[in-house]
Amino acid sequence: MVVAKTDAVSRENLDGETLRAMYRHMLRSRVLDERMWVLNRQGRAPFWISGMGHEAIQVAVGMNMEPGTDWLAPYYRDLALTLVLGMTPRDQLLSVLAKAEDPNSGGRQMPAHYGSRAHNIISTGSPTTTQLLHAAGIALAMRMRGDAAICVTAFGEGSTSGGDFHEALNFTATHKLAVVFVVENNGYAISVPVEKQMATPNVSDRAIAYGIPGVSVDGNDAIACYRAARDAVQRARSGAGPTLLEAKVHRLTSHSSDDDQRRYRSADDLEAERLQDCMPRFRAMLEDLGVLGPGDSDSLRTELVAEVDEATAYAEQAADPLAETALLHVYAEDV
Amino acid sequence: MVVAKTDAVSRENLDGETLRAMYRHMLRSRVLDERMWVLNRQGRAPFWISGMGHEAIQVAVGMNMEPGTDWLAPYYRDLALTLVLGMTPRDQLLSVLAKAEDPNSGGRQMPAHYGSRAHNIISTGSPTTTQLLHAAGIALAMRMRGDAAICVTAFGEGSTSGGDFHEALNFTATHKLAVVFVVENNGYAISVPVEKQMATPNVSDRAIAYGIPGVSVDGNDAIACYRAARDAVQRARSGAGPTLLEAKVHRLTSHSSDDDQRRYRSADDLEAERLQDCMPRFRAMLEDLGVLGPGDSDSLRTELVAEVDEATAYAEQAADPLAETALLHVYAEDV
Amino acid sequence: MPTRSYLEAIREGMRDEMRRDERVMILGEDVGTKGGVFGTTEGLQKEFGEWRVMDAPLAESCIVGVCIGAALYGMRPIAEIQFQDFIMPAVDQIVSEAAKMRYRSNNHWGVPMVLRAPFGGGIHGALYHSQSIEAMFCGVPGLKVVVPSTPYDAKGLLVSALRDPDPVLFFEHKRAYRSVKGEVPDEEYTVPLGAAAVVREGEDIAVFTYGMMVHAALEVAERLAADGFECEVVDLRSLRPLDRAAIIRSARKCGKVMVAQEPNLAVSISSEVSAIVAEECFEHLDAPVMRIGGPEIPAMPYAAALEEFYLVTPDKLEAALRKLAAY
Amino acid sequence: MPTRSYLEAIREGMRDEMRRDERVMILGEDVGTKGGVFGTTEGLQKEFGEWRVMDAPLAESCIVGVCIGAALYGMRPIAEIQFQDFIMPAVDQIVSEAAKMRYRSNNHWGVPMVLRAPFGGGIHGALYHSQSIEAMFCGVPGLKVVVPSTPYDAKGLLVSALRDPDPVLFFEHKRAYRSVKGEVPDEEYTVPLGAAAVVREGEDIAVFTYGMMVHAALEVAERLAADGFECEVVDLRSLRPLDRAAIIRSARKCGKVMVAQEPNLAVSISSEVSAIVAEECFEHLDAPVMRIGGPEIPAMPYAAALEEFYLVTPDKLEAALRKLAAY
Ligand SMILES: Cc1ncc(C[n+]2csc(CCOP(=O)(O)OP(=O)(O)O)c2C)c(N)n1
Ligand SMILES: Cc1ncc(C[n+]2csc(CCOP(=O)(O)OP(=O)(O)O)c2C)c(N)n1
Ligand SMILES: [Mg+2]
Ligand SMILES: [Mg+2]
Repeated sequence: MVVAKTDAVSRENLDGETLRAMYRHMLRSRVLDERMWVLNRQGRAPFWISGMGHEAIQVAVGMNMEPGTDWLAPYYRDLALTLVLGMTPRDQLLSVLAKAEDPNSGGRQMPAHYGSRAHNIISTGSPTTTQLLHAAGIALAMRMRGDAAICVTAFGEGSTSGGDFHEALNFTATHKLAVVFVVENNGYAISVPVEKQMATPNVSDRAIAYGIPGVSVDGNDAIACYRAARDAVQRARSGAGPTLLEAKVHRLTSHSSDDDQRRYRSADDLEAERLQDCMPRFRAMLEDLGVLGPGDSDSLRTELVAEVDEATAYAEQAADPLAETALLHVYAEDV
Repeated sequence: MVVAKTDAVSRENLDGETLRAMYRHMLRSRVLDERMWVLNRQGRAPFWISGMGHEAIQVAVGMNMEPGTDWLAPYYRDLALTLVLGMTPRDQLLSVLAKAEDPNSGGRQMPAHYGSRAHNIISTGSPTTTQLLHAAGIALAMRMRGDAAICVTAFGEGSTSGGDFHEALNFTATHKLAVVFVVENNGYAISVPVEKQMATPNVSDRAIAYGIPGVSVDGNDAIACYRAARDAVQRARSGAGPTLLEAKVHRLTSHSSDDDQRRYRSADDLEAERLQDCMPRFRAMLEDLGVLGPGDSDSLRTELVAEVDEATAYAEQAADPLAETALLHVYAEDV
Repeated sequence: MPTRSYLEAIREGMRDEMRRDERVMILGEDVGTKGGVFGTTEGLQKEFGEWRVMDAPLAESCIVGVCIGAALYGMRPIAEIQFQDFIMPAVDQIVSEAAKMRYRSNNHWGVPMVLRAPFGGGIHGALYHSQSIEAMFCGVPGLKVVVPSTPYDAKGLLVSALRDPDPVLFFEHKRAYRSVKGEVPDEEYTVPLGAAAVVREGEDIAVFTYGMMVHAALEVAERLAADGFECEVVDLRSLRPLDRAAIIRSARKCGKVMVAQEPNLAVSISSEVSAIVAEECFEHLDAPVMRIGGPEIPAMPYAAALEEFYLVTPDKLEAALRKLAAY
Repeated sequence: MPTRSYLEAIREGMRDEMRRDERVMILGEDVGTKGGVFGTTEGLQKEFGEWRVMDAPLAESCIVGVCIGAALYGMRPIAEIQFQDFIMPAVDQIVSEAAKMRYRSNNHWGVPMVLRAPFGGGIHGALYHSQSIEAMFCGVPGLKVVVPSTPYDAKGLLVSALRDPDPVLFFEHKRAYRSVKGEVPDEEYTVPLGAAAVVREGEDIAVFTYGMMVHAALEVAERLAADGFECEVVDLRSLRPLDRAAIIRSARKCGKVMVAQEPNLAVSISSEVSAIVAEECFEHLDAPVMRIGGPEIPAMPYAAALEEFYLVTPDKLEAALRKLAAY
């Protein structure tokens, strides 16, 4: 329904430039993500874990953050979010190929374990949910320093079953800290469906326990995501405290390159979710609105593929870490 | 207001016998608790941590449980609850004096670390909140065995800040397990007031996050406690799942014999709370109702003091554990 | 005897005990439909149902705490932790609760629970899917810790663990799952907890090790045998309690001792074995007690060259043993 | 020099650094109005306010995780854990996060955090208020672990820890708080991390120990001196990293080594010290490397007789040393 969409957009008074930027960010992440899978299937990258299907909420959140001021404690699906904040396809390709130049970890961590000092993206490990408490501590420090900055942290719905989720929401709510908790709810923790993880229909219902707003949004509706993200970020920045923002998304791939979701999910389910993919939906809307002209999207893709090609070529010839460097940086003294 | 009370009572159709039993349990615990403090001040017991002010909810819960069938995962304030379930003043005096015969731990643990195989009271250590997950596991096993039993677990409001609280409520709610979570909210975690622990006015607000009922009750109103406890126990037994039952109580003593709450609380506060003590209030009500005749309460106290005297004498002459027994029972093979 | 992989042996151990004893149950992430991320529990939910093989929420403290409670009520739970690295959130339940329950209750309560978790590196698992953190638990009274290196031991030790009245941490080297095969009898059998195994006899150097390193040690022992040095290879198998008698026997017999392990050396199994030898075999030693293990870095990095650098390869072990032999 | 108790020295260390560096803050249970359950932070909230000295909710993972985040943003947080026993819920944040942050980020991020906690027994604290669980962290690369035994070292090491760019676990023996007094200069000074201290010179037996046991060792050393045996008492002070050079020096010098500690021996500091000596001092040893510590039971029980049984008293230490001297 074009009209409704137009209304939605005008209500947010989003200009064409912003909308095009959102689409570009989403498509850029998708194109890069597709490349990661190709490299994995070709045996050039032993592992990949994807953000496909999660792009809309990530881009919406990222575009409402202030790069250089705001901080991010991400998780492994946040490829698009890291790109919006300024990391590049080259950075992430260096990581997936475990190169010395990889700004995330110098090839020490698995791919998609994001981190970039230059972009206020803290280093993330594999244990889930721990980063929520880091976000709480960052926001506490921002408050103590009097900085008008906020911290975003993202995680899956499965992670909301862990104790650190509770401790982080409780602490930030008690002290009204500037954190936006972004749940990318794709309905599965690897193979475990959400009904086996929790009793409530929405993860956002958990917010009531902390006296903070909980918002659920259709993660395939880029505009709805943008609105919800903007409100949560504004609320945090205004000093009103944290928000639990849930985006209902689809995991368009298996959990990771080590998983095959066809073993625990029906073909129909998977097909149904693919049809709701946020990308073509947003594209169609922008074309309806005339924000994207005929062919714009394809030429944009061509441009982004070229960027990723160039970055892939660069990453492939980049140097591997030297064996002895494994001993470095256990402590600062090693520097 | 006698009438209101009468109504309340008749609404619960509690007969005089039940009411007298409740009062007796509460007074018995209070008398024993007072003795523990005396022993501590006399230097005969190095440590005591009290349940004074928490008796009404504990007795209400205990009287709604089925001894021998239902299970309890208690915490250190649950003196009255252990007595209702069949432990005796002698048992607890043996513990406070660290005697070999102590059924809780043979003098190995601090006093008030309750446990009794004979009464389905699991052994509790000092780390807070861990027992909530044990209760979840017990209820899971009850469900798998098809036993019509329930498990009660009690803890302070401070413990609801810990991750295990969240994980236990989430798990039991997801599988509709027969657990009653009893929060004895006395407003303090040692010296930390509840406002510094959480943002919501009621701990029971946390229940919404798990899609289970949360109930708050005046812990100084024995009848209200009885009603709420009965409903929660019935709900669990019926297979409808867990309830988060919060009783707002007062900690009528310092946190423990190692603490002095006058250092962090005003004399007025302490006095105000003492005036709301559940014991005299319940006594007055029962006397208004004629359930207790003139002098009944005093003669009951005399009787209970005599019991505690006798138990104290027994415990004091009981044998201390032998040094070498410290090596026993690390593993079953040691038996 | 039929041949089984290490993983199959573990699965059969669970399956046989679940058939034999209806108190045995499994709680863990993805253990149900998916059959575990490595396939260890494949088919078990189909056979035993959704309650006895239950998918847990993503909460390790919950998995272990719930299993402790179920054990107190009379079940024989298996808590599966997806990777040993992710035991950390459950350390309080393991160390403060499971390990101390019998002692603190003066023997009135016990926790017959088995905690299973895959450990070890060399599979491009990087910092958090390659660790060997067993040392953290081997100093904790009240716990038992076992690490099988063969399919036969894997099944036999798992069955013993499931019948043990106390908590047993059962660690499975993930690199062994499909690469290590061996004979496993169809008939019921057990391997006792607490007993090391001399897997190769020798008189020159006693090599104490466990897990995948046992296979490296056997390979290297043959290389040295070619030059007339006979290594006695001892698979510790049980890391708590350690088999003191077996350690002392082989150390005294050989007079030279090498303790080899995958993780870093500081405050580890290798430290304790070395300390036992230093205290009990002083008059029999012909050389310093030597140790070899991973470097003192947090864990195995991802890049192939870095991972390789971390691992004690047969060549590195051989070099260390030749140095000791030459002492 | 003014005399201070161990507790006062720690409080002054925090206070002086908080005055010097506004990035220093304290987060812990009851650290505010109450000033901590032992009084260690008494008066600090009054001086520095409710944000820099913040009462935490009853959630140890929160305390440590929040301090890690604050450290990443540029603060110098002190995470106070009320008793070392209650670190367990925070082990994931300590071992998986704080310890690995610098390494996993290839030196882009670090966690300058100090975790303070009282440990040790002999105060009727029973199973969960008496433990010494430091060994659990001494094998973890990325962490530093220190245990002062005197007021001078307590303040000097704490100041060093607060200025260190990496996570330091600072463990305080609770029995020392008021019982141990000593001179502490008013002027600013530091004691370096990673360095042991020879607190008594001797040629006959090297005694390696830490915490309250240092005082027992010094007392016993005088008893033996009366009979002509001179013990060299080494206060390890830094448990990670261990001061290998100092250990090797004293061990080689004396030829006889006793490692004494309060907790049980298996896979502990004593194991690592013994292993270092066994590997590095073989040709200098005149006797087996001996160890003495607590029994292999979960922790110190409550009843006086049981607690006494657990503790390594000066008499027990003396007996062990005389046995070693006679070897
Ligand atoms: C503490 C911990 N336990 C287990 C794992 C293994 N693991 C990795 S991702 C994952 C599922 C996460 O599900 P969710 O939080 O919903 O995120 P999603 O992958 O669906 O985006 C699990 C169990 C882990 N990384 N950390
Ligand atoms: C994991 C853990 N951390 C800290 C403590 C120390 N401690 C004992 S009781 C207590 C406060 C508990 O408050 P609350 O849960 O409200 O129970 P209350 O004592 O008020 O009844 C604390 C911090 C502990 N026992 N366990
Ligand atoms: Mg998910
Ligand atoms: Mg309280």
